[in-house]
Amino acid sequence: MRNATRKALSWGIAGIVPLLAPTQAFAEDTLDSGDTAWILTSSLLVLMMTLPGLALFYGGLVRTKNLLSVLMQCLISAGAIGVLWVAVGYSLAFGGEGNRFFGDFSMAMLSGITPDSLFGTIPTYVFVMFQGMFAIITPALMLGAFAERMKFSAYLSFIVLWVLIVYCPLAHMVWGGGWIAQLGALDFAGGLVVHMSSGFSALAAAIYVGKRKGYGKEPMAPNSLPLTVIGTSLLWVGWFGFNAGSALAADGSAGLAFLTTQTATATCLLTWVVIEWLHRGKPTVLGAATGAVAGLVAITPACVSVSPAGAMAVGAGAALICYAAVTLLKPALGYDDSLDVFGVHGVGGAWGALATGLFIADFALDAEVGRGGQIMKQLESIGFTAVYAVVMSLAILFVLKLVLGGLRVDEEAEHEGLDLAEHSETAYGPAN
Amino acid sequence: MRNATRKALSWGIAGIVPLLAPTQAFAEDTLDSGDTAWILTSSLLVLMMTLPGLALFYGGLVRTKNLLSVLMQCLISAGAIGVLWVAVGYSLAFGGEGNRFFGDFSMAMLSGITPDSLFGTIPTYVFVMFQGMFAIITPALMLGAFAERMKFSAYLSFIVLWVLIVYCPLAHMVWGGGWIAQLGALDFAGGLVVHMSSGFSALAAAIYVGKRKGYGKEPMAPNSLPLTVIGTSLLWVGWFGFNAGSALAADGSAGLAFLTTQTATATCLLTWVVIEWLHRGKPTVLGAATGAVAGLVAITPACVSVSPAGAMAVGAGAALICYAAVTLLKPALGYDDSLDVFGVHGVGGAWGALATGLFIADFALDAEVGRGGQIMKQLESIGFTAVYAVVMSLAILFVLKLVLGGLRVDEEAEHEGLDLAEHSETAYGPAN
Amino acid sequence: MRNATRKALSWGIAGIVPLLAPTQAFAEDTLDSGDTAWILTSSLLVLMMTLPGLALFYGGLVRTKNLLSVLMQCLISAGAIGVLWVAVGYSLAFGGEGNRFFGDFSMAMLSGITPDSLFGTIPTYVFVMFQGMFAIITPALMLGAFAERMKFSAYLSFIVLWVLIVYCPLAHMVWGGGWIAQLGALDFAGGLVVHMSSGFSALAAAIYVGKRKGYGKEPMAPNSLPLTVIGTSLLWVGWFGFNAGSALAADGSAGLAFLTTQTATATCLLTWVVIEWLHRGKPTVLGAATGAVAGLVAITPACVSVSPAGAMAVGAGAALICYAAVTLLKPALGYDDSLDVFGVHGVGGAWGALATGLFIADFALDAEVGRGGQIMKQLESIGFTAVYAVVMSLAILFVLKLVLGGLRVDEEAEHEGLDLAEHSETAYGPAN
Amino acid sequence: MQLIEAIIKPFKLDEVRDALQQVGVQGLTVTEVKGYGRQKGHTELYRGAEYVVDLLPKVLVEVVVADGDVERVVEAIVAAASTGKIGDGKIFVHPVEEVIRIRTGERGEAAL
Amino acid sequence: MQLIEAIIKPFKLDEVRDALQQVGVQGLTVTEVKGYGRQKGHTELYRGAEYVVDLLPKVLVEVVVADGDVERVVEAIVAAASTGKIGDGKIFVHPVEEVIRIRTGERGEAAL
Amino acid sequence: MQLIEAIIKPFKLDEVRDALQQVGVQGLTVTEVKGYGRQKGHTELYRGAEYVVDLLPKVLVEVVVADGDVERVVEAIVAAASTGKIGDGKIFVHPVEEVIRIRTGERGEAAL
Ligand SMILES: Nc1ncnc2c1ncn2[C@@H]1O[C@H](COP(=O)(O)OP(=O)(O)O)[C@@H](O)[C@H]1O
Ligand SMILES: Nc1ncnc2c1ncn2[C@@H]1O[C@H](COP(=O)(O)OP(=O)(O)O)[C@@H](O)[C@H]1O
Ligand SMILES: Nc1ncnc2c1ncn2[C@@H]1O[C@H](COP(=O)(O)OP(=O)(O)O)[C@@H](O)[C@H]1O
Repeated sequence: MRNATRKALSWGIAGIVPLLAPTQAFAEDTLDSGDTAWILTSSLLVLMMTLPGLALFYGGLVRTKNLLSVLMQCLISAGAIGVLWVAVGYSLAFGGEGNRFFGDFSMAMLSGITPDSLFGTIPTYVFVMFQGMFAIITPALMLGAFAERMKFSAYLSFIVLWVLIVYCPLAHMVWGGGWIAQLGALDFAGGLVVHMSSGFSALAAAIYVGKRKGYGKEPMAPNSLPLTVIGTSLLWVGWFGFNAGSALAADGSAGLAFLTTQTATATCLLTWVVIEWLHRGKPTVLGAATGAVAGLVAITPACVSVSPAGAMAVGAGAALICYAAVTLLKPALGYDDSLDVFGVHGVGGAWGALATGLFIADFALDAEVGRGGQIMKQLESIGFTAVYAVVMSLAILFVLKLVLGGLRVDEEAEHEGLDLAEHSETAYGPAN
Repeated sequence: MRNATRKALSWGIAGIVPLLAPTQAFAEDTLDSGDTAWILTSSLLVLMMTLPGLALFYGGLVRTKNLLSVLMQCLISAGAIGVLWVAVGYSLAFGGEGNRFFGDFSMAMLSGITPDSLFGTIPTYVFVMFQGMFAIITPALMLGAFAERMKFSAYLSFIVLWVLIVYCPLAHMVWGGGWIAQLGALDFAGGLVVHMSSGFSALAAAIYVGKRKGYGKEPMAPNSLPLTVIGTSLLWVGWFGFNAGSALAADGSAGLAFLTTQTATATCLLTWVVIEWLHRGKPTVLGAATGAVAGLVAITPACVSVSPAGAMAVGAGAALICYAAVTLLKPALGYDDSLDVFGVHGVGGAWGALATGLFIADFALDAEVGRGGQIMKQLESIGFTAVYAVVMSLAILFVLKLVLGGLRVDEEAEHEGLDLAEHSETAYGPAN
Repeated sequence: MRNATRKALSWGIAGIVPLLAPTQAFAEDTLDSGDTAWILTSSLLVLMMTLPGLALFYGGLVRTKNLLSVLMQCLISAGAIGVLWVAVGYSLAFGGEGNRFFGDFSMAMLSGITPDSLFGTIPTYVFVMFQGMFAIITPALMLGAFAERMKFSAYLSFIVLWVLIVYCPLAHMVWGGGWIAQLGALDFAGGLVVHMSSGFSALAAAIYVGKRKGYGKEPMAPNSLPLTVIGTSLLWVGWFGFNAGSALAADGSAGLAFLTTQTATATCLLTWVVIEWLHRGKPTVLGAATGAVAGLVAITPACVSVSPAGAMAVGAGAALICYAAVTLLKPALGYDDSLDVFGVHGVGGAWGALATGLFIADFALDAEVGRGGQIMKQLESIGFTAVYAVVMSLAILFVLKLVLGGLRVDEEAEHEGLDLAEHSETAYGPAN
Repeated sequence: MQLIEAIIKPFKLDEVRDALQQVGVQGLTVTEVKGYGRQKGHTELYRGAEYVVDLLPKVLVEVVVADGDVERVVEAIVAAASTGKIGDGKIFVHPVEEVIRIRTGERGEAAL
Repeated sequence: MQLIEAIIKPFKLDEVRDALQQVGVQGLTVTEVKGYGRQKGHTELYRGAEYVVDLLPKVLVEVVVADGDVERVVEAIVAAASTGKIGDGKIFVHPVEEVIRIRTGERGEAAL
Repeated sequence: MQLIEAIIKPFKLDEVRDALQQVGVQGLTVTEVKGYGRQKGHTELYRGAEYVVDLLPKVLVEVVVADGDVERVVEAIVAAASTGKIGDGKIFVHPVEEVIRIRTGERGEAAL
């Protein structure tokens, strides 16, 4: 873990630290081709999580008539946020050295960065891309909550504003040296910034947009579990880039993150299947897939802070808590979070952020802070993220509803399906 | 090939060698970020071989009503064996320095390994994960043999016991410094440990479990060759991690393994297609896919021991031999190995292990042993693996049949399909 | 960008340079494990672009009855060209130091290359494989033009001859130190060698082979846009290996290539969707997918020569020009390029090669040549490639038509579909 | 006995089935079909090429009932399947000569 | 001539076809349908949500035969398709006024 | 009124529909079916195992027309669907007792 300490510092993990200005390489920094190789790889893995990972995971779960609309919403996130990130997003998240809440426009269009610029031991361009792939998947995670009913124009406007107003500031607070970094709350790879932010925003959006017509009456079974399993698999594979890549190096820290990610995910999958088997009599494929994703979400903030045994605890806990959220809480409260974004990402992300404190290993614990202290910091960051995400998302949606004259397609289009109504296409052609 | 020699030694390739204790780094070892980057990548590639690779390869070949059951069996291997490996599997395979047949529990829960531990030039955690992904795919390979009829509970129990009793000991004997390593038989990336072990066990299981109802009478055409082609492709792509990753370094040895893997696979695919074209009048997609996998299997043990021309010989031979096994031997003997696990992995793995001796290149040959001597060592290890796998698998299945009251679902469930009967799900929802 | 200059030189980028003999390592060259890790990874990514990327991208667009034939044509390219490349292709492209038009047979069967040979900082075997994956995908790109009607035997013969006569010579001219390299035209990752060559050849072949029966009368809607989206996604993910891997190092140059690739692609996707929305009233999934691929094609030659803003210009331009080619030019001229290989790869590749000159960044511009001079060089190489590809492809097809007694299946087979007629298989089994 | 064939909009299937259950129908058979009629189809768009699709998804419900029940069943279907918009579908009534229950060999109304 | 419609369990299709061939039937048409009846459906489970599926997969076999053959054909179907369990299905017999072979224009029994 | 059922080759559907439109038919219903008859099936090959497929894809077109139109419609279908090769299909004509338009409740020929 040679590099891990410095990495940890630059990611704002160990309390108030001298902040790293992303455009200026440390005097002693030189490019490490191994670290660079791994982060190049990690970056494309995180893109693969969205395309085709998330697209298929969600795409398989909606009804056939809305399948393409889900794929399209993932594609457009890669397109629109891909451009936005280079234009201003990166600067808003990682610029503005010393700002507590958001960055600035000093690096708009990546101004000042050249192919020779380094961020730690990797080219800054590579860091920009790695982070950019996070910015692409995070808003796309939300689409599962209001799937099968939101207008494409509303979705596109929503994610653009959401990245500017919710995502970039949160990334700045946690990873760009803002107040959560200074506080010393731990969020290695995005339990707060990615999963809680999207999960809580998604819940707000699902409720604000309203239920699907026929929800609770008509059956809305998945159109293709094989697609969902492919998606789950590629999310899992890609997540090693997400978590172990967040070490920004190919070192012991990355190795630890890889191991805890795999272990928590396997444990959560297994636990979910067992719970379901006991509770409902049958172990299901969708249960296994959901368990895998819940495990991946939960370990994300904790992946360099826990031991192998700790990873098992994080995973098993995620299975219990997310299973309860999805199968008990949602029906009890009656909201229509179509694909359980809140139950998996919101709840799983919050659990992971808390578990980072609960199960923190000795090697990761700041002795001065102590486990109890760390837990308090985690809780503070969790509470803030939940409130910030919900309030800002509702504000954006409120404005958009006024401007666009409504967020959802009309009833006939919902019947017909978004694929035809919004995109003039159908997923499958005639049989011959 | 700077590192290759030392690697070769530590993998027990060149006869009786001073064995490497996995928990202790060599005095001179330091972390190499490039090697680490490659093995991190290789590890996730090997996971991708199972999920979604193998899941789709097999999933496409069964009937629609059993498609999910195949996906589920792959998912649960990642879950259950994923946990088991960290808990005790790694220790059973790579612990117990000096033991001839199996490891010990000294590294249960990875005790004694820290993020700073090195295995050669990579973090030990990364080695643990790379090996763990092998332990996940190997039992899953077997499911093709008894697909469409085995109970989920029986499958799950079987693979857990099989990994403990068959896989970990074999891995110890070959890669953990056991007697096959000491003998000097070559098995670089798992012709014996992975493919022969699973292929021969699968044959035993297929016969012990019995044929599918209607086998040989009803048509049992693949439900989706496109899924099978996606699976084949991802197996191929991932196999570079499997084989070239087994160099445990990003060096000339990895380059050689990559090249021989690609060359043998291409040759085997092409040869299979040509044989089929000549023999049956049509070149088929399933033939091409099967040829690719047979080539990948056969080159696995040989991938750093042969020249490019040798790789072509390995691949062409695999096509001939596996084609005969699948299209002539199976119908002649009449067993129901649903998806030809024996014909491809058992036969292909044995051929590859033999071919490692037959076509060994000068640069890999131990002059004192000689080609003839190497072939004898290969034959000894092949014979042992076949017998060990079959005997142990039958023993496990015998016990499980008693304990679980049968290994297969009842006739009605087989009619209805395992998806509904065992998992209460169907692969595809209604068309609209 | 430490290594970039030398790399640029060895790839013939900066005018007439002392050429690198691939079999001889530079005196000062030593293996870099990080660079090697990245090119190993890149090589498998480029294979993934063909299998399953391109196979699914194209496979989803044909009618169900021809789906397998597309998958088969991709599989056989990996098989046949995979063997051919090792046998003679590499030598024809990268042998023959000093030859202006083609290599020689001096490295047939990779003679003279050992696991210790280096090419720059990576094993020569790895370079051979990286380039071999390019040779596999390039001919497969063409199949979209004459899909749904060409005989399998004709296709297989065509691509083998085409690789020998068109691809290897072009690769030699551009990357092997031939006259285009000496001229100083820029083609970093294959705008000319890969995309223009295949795109223009494809146009010639589509016209020469003739239209599909019923073209323009019967609807020929895609059989599965989800497959096409998976294919698009994996092409995108894999293209980072294609472009950033072409740096042959994990350095700033690779980082730049990664960033421009992502940025151009995102911009092109977004622009295409917007154009379609304005022009036809609906943003479509197939539009987004096509836009992504067009962006990837266009940035390929330019990816280390432009700034982030330049990448946006390349991407936006590609959207405009390829959209026009596909939706206006094709119907106007009436040729049946089934899946728009010309409109996307031919036109997009030519645009990218030109744009490399138009938008070249200061850091990449040879001051002595100047932007205007560079543009002239680009135009010269574009013109040559277009003419060479078309003439040679027609010559090959003319001969094959004589030898094989026709290039397309008979009318009944076209009705029945190529899957059954040519491969005796159907994509999907019965529903239960 | 008579066979009632109802071609309805797919999303009305659940309501129709409920309505039929309420008037005592105990069995029915459903087929996915495509219908062409006065109802306007839609246009699909693939890389600029427009395909007009005027064969629209419909569901065919078949019920065999005793002669005396026909009117009641038809009315139940009309009530449940009607939206008042073009394309609601048709009901065709055919004569049936014989009905056999495969399991028991019963014939006639007893077999329904 | 009469049209015999048999709704059977999907896995019985091969046996029914063989039986029909044996009684001299030379042509038939098969449709995948879903049936609702006395047979109990199954429950599917998706993230804890239960969907009761009571439209079960069935296969509809249609054969047009000469009047004199009806009884023999019906009996053959009953024998082949019966398992004795609920859900074996029904046979409906309808009148047919005319049959035309498209290829030749032949009419009546000659067209079968 | 009568129900005309035409079982045709799938690729003839467009032509048949055009022909029907030309003789004034304003509505029809289409089902994907599989047919067994004199037409030879094909063989599929999976890892050396041969499957003979003799249930071939066909399309079933159903049109209800007024009694007086039957002959004209049948002729139009025969003309459009015929290729002269075995397997062109059959047309069956059935009596229909009643037709109801769901949207309006209209009955009889007015409902067509
Ligand atoms: N003459 C006909 N024969 C068979 N089916 C018909 C006929 N006319 C209409 N249909 C079926 O009824 C459906 C609805 O008919 P349409 O003319 O669109 O609207 P409406 O039912 O409101 O008159 C069609 O899609 C078709 O399936
Ligand atoms: N009145 C009916 N009209 C049309 N189809 C029917 C009718 N009753 C039953 N069926 C069909 O027959 C199938 C079997 O009927 P069911 O009541 O389940 O068992 P059984 O045939 O043993 O009486 C049903 O699934 C349905 O497809
Ligand atoms: N007796 C029958 N009852 C129902 N359908 C039939 C019958 N005979 C033929 N068919 C249908 O007609 C189709 C064509 O019949 P076939 O004997 O192959 O050729 P042809 O129509 O030229 O005589 C069959 O595939 C089947 O769908």
